[in-house]
Amino acid sequence: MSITQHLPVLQVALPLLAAPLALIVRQRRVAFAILLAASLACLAISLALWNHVQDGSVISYAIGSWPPPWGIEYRVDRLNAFVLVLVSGMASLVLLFSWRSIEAEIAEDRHYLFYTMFALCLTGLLGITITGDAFNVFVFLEVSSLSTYVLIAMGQKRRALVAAYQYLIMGTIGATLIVMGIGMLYLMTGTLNLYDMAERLGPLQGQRPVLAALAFITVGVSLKVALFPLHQWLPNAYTYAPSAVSAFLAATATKVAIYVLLRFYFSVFGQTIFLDLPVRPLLIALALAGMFVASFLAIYQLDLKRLFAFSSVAQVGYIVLGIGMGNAAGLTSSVLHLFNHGITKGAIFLLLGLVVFALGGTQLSRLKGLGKTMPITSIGLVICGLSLIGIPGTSGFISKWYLIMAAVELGHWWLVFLIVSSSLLATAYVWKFVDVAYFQSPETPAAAGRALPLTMVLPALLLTASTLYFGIDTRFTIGSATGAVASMIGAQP
Amino acid sequence: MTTLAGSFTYLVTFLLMMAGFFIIIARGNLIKKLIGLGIFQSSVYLLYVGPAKIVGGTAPILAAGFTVYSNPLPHVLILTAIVVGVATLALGLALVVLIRESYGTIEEDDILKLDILPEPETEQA
Amino acid sequence: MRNDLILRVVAKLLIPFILLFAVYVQFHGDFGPGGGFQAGVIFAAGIVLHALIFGLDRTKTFLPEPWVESIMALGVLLYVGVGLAGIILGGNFLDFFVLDADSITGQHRGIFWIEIGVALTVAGVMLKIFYMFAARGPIDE
Amino acid sequence: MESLIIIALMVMMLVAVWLIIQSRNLFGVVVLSGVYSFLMATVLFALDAADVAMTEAAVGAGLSTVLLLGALYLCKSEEGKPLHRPWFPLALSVALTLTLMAGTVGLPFFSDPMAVIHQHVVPRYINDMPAEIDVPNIVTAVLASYRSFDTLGETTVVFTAGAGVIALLRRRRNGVTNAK
Amino acid sequence: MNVPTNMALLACLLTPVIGAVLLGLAGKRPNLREGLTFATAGLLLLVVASLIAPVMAGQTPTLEIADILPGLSLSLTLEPLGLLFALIASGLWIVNSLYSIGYMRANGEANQTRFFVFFALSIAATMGIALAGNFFTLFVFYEILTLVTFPLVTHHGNAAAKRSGRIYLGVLMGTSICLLLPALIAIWVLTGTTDFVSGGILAGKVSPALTLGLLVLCMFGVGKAALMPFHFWLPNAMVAPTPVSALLHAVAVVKAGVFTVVKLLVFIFGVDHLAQTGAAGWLTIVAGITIVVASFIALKADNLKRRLAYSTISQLSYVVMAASLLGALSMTGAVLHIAAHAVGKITLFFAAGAIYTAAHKTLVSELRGIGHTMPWTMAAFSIAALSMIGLPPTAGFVSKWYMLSGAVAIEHWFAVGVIVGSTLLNAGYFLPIIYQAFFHKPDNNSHGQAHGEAPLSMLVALLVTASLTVVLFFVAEWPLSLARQVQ
Repeated sequence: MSITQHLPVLQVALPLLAAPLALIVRQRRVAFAILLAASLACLAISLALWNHVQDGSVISYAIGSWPPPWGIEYRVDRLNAFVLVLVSGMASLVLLFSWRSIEAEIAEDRHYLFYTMFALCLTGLLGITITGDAFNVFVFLEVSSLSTYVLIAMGQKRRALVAAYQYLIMGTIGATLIVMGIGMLYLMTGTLNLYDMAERLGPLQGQRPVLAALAFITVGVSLKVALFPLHQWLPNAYTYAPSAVSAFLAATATKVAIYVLLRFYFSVFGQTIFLDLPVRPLLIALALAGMFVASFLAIYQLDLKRLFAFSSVAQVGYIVLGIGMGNAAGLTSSVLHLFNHGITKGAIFLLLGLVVFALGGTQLSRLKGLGKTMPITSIGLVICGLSLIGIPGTSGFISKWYLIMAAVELGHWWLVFLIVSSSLLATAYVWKFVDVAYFQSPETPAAAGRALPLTMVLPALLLTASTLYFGIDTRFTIGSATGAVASMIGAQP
Repeated sequence: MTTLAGSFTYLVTFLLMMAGFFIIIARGNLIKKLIGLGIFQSSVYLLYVGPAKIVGGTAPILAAGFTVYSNPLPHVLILTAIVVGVATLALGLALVVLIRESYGTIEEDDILKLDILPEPETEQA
Repeated sequence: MRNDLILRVVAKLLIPFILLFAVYVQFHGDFGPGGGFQAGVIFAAGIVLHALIFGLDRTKTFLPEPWVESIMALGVLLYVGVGLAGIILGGNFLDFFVLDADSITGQHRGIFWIEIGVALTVAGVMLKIFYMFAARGPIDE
Repeated sequence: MESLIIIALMVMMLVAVWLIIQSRNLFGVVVLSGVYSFLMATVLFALDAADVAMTEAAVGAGLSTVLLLGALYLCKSEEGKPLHRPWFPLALSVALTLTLMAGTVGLPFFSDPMAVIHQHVVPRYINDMPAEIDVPNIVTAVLASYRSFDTLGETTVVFTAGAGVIALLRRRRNGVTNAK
Repeated sequence: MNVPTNMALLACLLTPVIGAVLLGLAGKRPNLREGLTFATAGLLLLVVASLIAPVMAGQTPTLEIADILPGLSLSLTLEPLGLLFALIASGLWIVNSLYSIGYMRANGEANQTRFFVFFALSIAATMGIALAGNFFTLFVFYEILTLVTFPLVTHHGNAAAKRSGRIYLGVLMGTSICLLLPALIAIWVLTGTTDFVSGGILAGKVSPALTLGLLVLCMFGVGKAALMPFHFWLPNAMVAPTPVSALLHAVAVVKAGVFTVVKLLVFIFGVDHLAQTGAAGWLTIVAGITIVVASFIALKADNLKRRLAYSTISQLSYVVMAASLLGALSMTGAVLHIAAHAVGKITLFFAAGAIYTAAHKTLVSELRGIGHTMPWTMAAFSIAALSMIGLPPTAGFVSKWYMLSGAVAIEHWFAVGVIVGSTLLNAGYFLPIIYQAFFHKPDNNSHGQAHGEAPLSMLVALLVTASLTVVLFFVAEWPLSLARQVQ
């Protein structure tokens, strides 16, 4: 037996192994080393899996050699392979970043605990993404959520505690709703395997419990996605969490939740469900509301981290909008933006991490003249900001292009107008940073903070660069996205 | 069997759910919120285990003379759910204790009031 | 209440039985209700009782905090280890059939070990949580 | 008969919850929640879920109560504030629940042996398990072998909670090592 | 297509970029920096000039840079119109650098390195626009141009600069993202391509109504063409240093706008397609109105630069209107006018800047008798003004002549009326300046302090451009031969 066929389970087992090890060694260096090794291995594995499924094949792995639906199945197709690459890639970069970053933000004797929690969070996210079993989704959702609460609470300010508590409450409600929905599906189909479920749901289309399950799962996942108006937990969580955590969450957590939504909609319920319930109009409405309200709120924030947290809520709107439109182009834009925005937001929060490291905070009042004191960082932020707006040459433009294309195909010209005008709001809040950084001079002329370590600058700049790169060379992103959409729409019962 | 008699477990499930949800959003005391959260979570147990029961059947432990067993699968799932519940509670309470230490209160609206004031530049204890 | 003689005596008698019961629940899990999780909780309960009556410090003398932390980690490691053993022996992850020439025996072996893993982690975590809460006196400012 | 017992117990549960909602004395609330969990355990036992009942009794009635009391002791907070503006939350939760309840019409009836959950995956667990695994307790078999990966996840959740509590409550030797 | 010409295309793009990098590095040593600026500009002009021969020979060098999306690529192509624009931009860059150096040093401007770097970058973006092989590429560089000119417009960084900067960014980006981008995507969805094909790509694929809609989106989407009501960013951008105004008005920005308009009309919508569907009729009217209204505002404006700005707005609409007439003659006139107006208007701004530098005067009413103290400057100014009005012997005459005869040829009397009328208005707001400058005694009140000409480098620059205005009149044949090929 070659090791390669066990890659799916190793994808999750390795970080899961790293967590207790990191706890046992109680030593930050070793813990960090273990984790870095694990996450790099994860990245390699995910790339191998991605490469393997590109021909449209599907990897199925029966854990315990119990064939599905009796045992738990791991199942990799083009959709979750793409997400796996995003998650494990971001994990490796953020980890590298955290090495020095948490020195400034977390007490020395807790670093190994930070790494343990980080490993668990990674385990959870990867587990959610790769599994083919409904209840297993819930279990690993909890692993990632619980570790996330702790990671957020490790922030410096006491408000981090309240943020974590609020997220704990809302997140648990969401998870409970999800498990209820799964329970109903189980009661109707008698199986927990997603794909077995899909087959057995075929004849049950339109029955009330199925629709109720859809409602439960939609609401529950929306809480995790931070879809407007269920986003209240997000701004505080991102603002007060340690920089590395904000970056990792912004880049992966909500994205994985969106993956769960896609998986249930298209692999389990199948698109016909949308004929029975007005899900799509609802999604579009909420997405638009999020895009505009959150962007407006972003404009009035006084803390840059918080500003970009609100922008995350708005950007989630774009992704959900694509799902709501539901045509091939729309879904492609969603998957694309899931990846592109993950990269961009990761870059932004890493850059903000640099600012925190150097200046000790991201309140706009501290950032006057940042363009002079930290030129590279602020140029990076401007570039990522342009990507949020959707300027050509950045990755954000590509996903927005597909989004508008989807609207044009459907003939929704009003939607086109709304999309583009919302990106003007994005211009407004990005301008806010430009104004502070380039047109205001620091009160204290010697505002230049301490020197930035390479292990922090490198990941940040790497992500910023890839924001530009994926705006020009889109073979990887568009190829994967279109493939993912094909596998989604192909997976309909 | 009429709908109501046939679905009373579901009825109770949702009543519990409603109660828990009500406590969570109506009560400002952080500990009480967590208790409400616990009730909210535990309502799921009945949703799963209720339908698994077969009247006249027995617990799913193989024994001579029994042929009808209740459905073991939901039991397994709910075991996990219970564990998740207590894990969440433990973390929640840990957070509450810390909040109490750094804010001096565990009433939501007091905390929100305190947060409007500028942050004291000391990290959490 | 630390110096309440009767309490101490009762505890001295009771605690061994609690621990024994835990062990019973652990290994009887295959036959009746019970298993690693419940066993872990009961075991922890026994230790907690000891701590309540004889004081946390004395408990820590024979069960220091670092050990407890390691125990929680070891449980998970053991569990994952059993899983990987499946791979090494040529099966899938958590594949118990390959743990022994006879697949039934293999299943029993696998179940036995992972139940122990669960028990270790659960007991460790419960104890640790108790330690953490107990180590923090009530807050007064 | 069995059903009646179950219904009776459930009614008692609802009463306990009602008292929890009403009471402002946190200590009382904690005790009540313990009672609630215990009732839940008995209900589960009556529903033939022996393992679940045992766990709920140990965890819900036992452990959770201990944790809550501990937290209460640390927070020195006995009295919850009076209920403020209850009508909006009430309306919200009632509306939510009613809509969801509407969805349950059509779920398999209580104790319906023909329900699909008894027909599809489970038969293999019950019928073939002796040949495949051969442990008397089917729950153990499913939990530890068929779906052992879920149990690994469950163990991980527990581990997460433990490590999380350490990370949160560990007293800091030195404050944030900020200067450098 | 043989390799060298392709590489030349790439070189057009990269030369200014590399130049910008070097400039940034040389920032500490002004002389080296200025030297590099000249070197880069000269090199660029050579590269572009090297492309004249192949294009005249009827070749169209093409280069694929990258495939952004399936069927949508960044690609460069060079055709006569683009070549003309590239020549104007790269040629005037040299003169403008000469002028800038004098201006920036004489007025002791801050952040000169930043200024020169972004100037070079905006030239690069302009090259990208001129060489764009398809609508998408053009759009990309159009946005880039907006972004890289932004730091130039807000050069002073004070409140006024910030305000006008916000307007500049808001109008140009707002129009392009809200109007142009949807049009672009719609065209792509409808036709499956955005390549520039002579004869257009919409013909036969798009209904007349939709064509009209797309045309509206595109024409107002190109905010840089300053078609009313999206013109007001231009007068606002006046706060910038004069060399920047020159860049905006003559070298790059607005020229890029009208260039885009012509490019879209000819190669996307297609002249014949528009003629059949009659979708462009409204454009003639709007452009005509813009010409007249802008001229009247110019007539009233007392601030010299403001007057010039509104004159620019009306001159741009000449191009748009002439192009919208869809006749062969008027199209040639439109293309030629891009060149004519460029050299003329840059001279006028140079002159205005020179006056400001030497005499610190910004109001028309202050210019009585300035011809006596600054004869060379005012002479150049007069020549350029004649070109604006359209009198021989200047380039403006040739282009206007073509436009007029084009309008007459298709008997579009509204256009004819506008051209004739506006010519009188142009005369109305330029001739008084010249008359006062030369035939009034300088009124020796408060600020009559003695001053001579502006620094030499500035003087040279504006004399060069002025003479170019005249030269273009006499050698009008070869730009015409380029312009005629644009059909």
